[in-house]
Amino acid sequence: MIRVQREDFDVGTELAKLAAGNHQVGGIASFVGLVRDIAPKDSGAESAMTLEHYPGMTEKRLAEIEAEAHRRWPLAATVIIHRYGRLEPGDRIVLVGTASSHREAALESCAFLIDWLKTEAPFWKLEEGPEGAKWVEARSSDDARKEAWKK
Amino acid sequence: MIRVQREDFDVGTELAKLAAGNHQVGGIASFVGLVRDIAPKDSGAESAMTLEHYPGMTEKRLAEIEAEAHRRWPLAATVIIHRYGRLEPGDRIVLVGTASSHREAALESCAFLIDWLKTEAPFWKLEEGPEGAKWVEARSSDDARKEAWKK
Amino acid sequence: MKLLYFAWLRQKIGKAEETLDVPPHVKEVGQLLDWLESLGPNYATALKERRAVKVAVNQDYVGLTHPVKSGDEVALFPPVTGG
Amino acid sequence: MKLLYFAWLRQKIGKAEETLDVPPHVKEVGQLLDWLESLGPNYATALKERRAVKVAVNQDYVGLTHPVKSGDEVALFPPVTGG
Repeated sequence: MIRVQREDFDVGTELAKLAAGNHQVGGIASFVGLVRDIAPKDSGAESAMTLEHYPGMTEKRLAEIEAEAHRRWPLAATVIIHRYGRLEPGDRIVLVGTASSHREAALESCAFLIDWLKTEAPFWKLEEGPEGAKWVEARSSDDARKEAWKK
Repeated sequence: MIRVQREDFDVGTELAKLAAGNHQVGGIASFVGLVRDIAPKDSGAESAMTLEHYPGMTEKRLAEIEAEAHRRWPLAATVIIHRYGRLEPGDRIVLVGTASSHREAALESCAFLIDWLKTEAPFWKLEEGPEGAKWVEARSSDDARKEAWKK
Repeated sequence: MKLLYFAWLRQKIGKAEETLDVPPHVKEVGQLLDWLESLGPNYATALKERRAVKVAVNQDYVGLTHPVKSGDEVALFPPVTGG
Repeated sequence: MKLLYFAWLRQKIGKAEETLDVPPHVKEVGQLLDWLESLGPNYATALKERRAVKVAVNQDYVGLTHPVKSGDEVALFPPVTGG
């Protein structure tokens, strides 16, 4: 299940849905991404950010990434929720949840989904730092983590 | 944080605590283990289980495993909750949650904790199957997953 | 052809989207980028660092030799930073 | 010495715990298991498959050559299956 939305989400509720009515699920793995405060500690300020995305393509890419996880692992259910708009430190950005009979499948596919999403889903972060707004640069370590899943 | 208890727990609440008041946390990984129904589909029955544990040693081992995770990864906070007593299919058994500035650290330490807990924490499952109660046998694949973390 | 710009490409070009009549010699993504650069200094500045420009045609990631044609939705944006 | 039994070891021996005066020649875990086997058929049956018996002394996992002494808490149980 894919959702792209401005609103916050409830982690417990979303994860519970993954096993609702399915008693073959033995494990649910999840990852929640939060906005980190990048302002210097002594600045007294907190650094918000704005997430821009490409409506339409975002949903399409996320659905493809989710389908790829289901091809690779025996998954009972998955959820990807990604927010956009203005977010403050501590706010939830993204939830990835995977449910399977086997904990290995749940854990590995959860890591796979967040790694792929980071390099595939068309989102861009504009951080409000102490010296003004700045677009976050992509990290080569994220590309490396994605590439590792191709092996 | 370690808890060994009969009562259920609220996943959303427990995970939110890991980042409460700490805006350096960028990611929270978690694993929830659930009771699977092992009764044959056409039996019409559901298979409950009873978890026995070794009070005192359980808490001690879990605290040691948690400390080992903090030694290996830069973690802001961790939680391990494990239930005991009688549980029915779909019931939550265990929660492992890890919070870090870095998603790699959160994801890897979460997998580490559940893998180690499976082979180290003194719990034993008695399954009520269609042919009576039966102690679950340890899986060699669990030992193998634990050994892999020693490399 | 519908053009979409995101993040700092949107800011540098100065608009989020536009519909353009592309000349007939523009048949591939690389040719489209070259032609866009010729439209003005805002485009030239935005597209200068070509390595940092990712392209999607009809919402799929594509390379510089991918064909483009009238009616396509072509998006230009920097490497993604979600999650 | 305080002995604790868990899971099927508890069921086969027929009790969850007991306090025993262990003879002086019992100085290691392996010797303790041998001596326990001699206490009756329930112990002998429970401890027969020695590979399946894990031992903790004072709540730490130990091997067969680990020392035991009066006052120790010694637990016998099968491989764990939690999580």
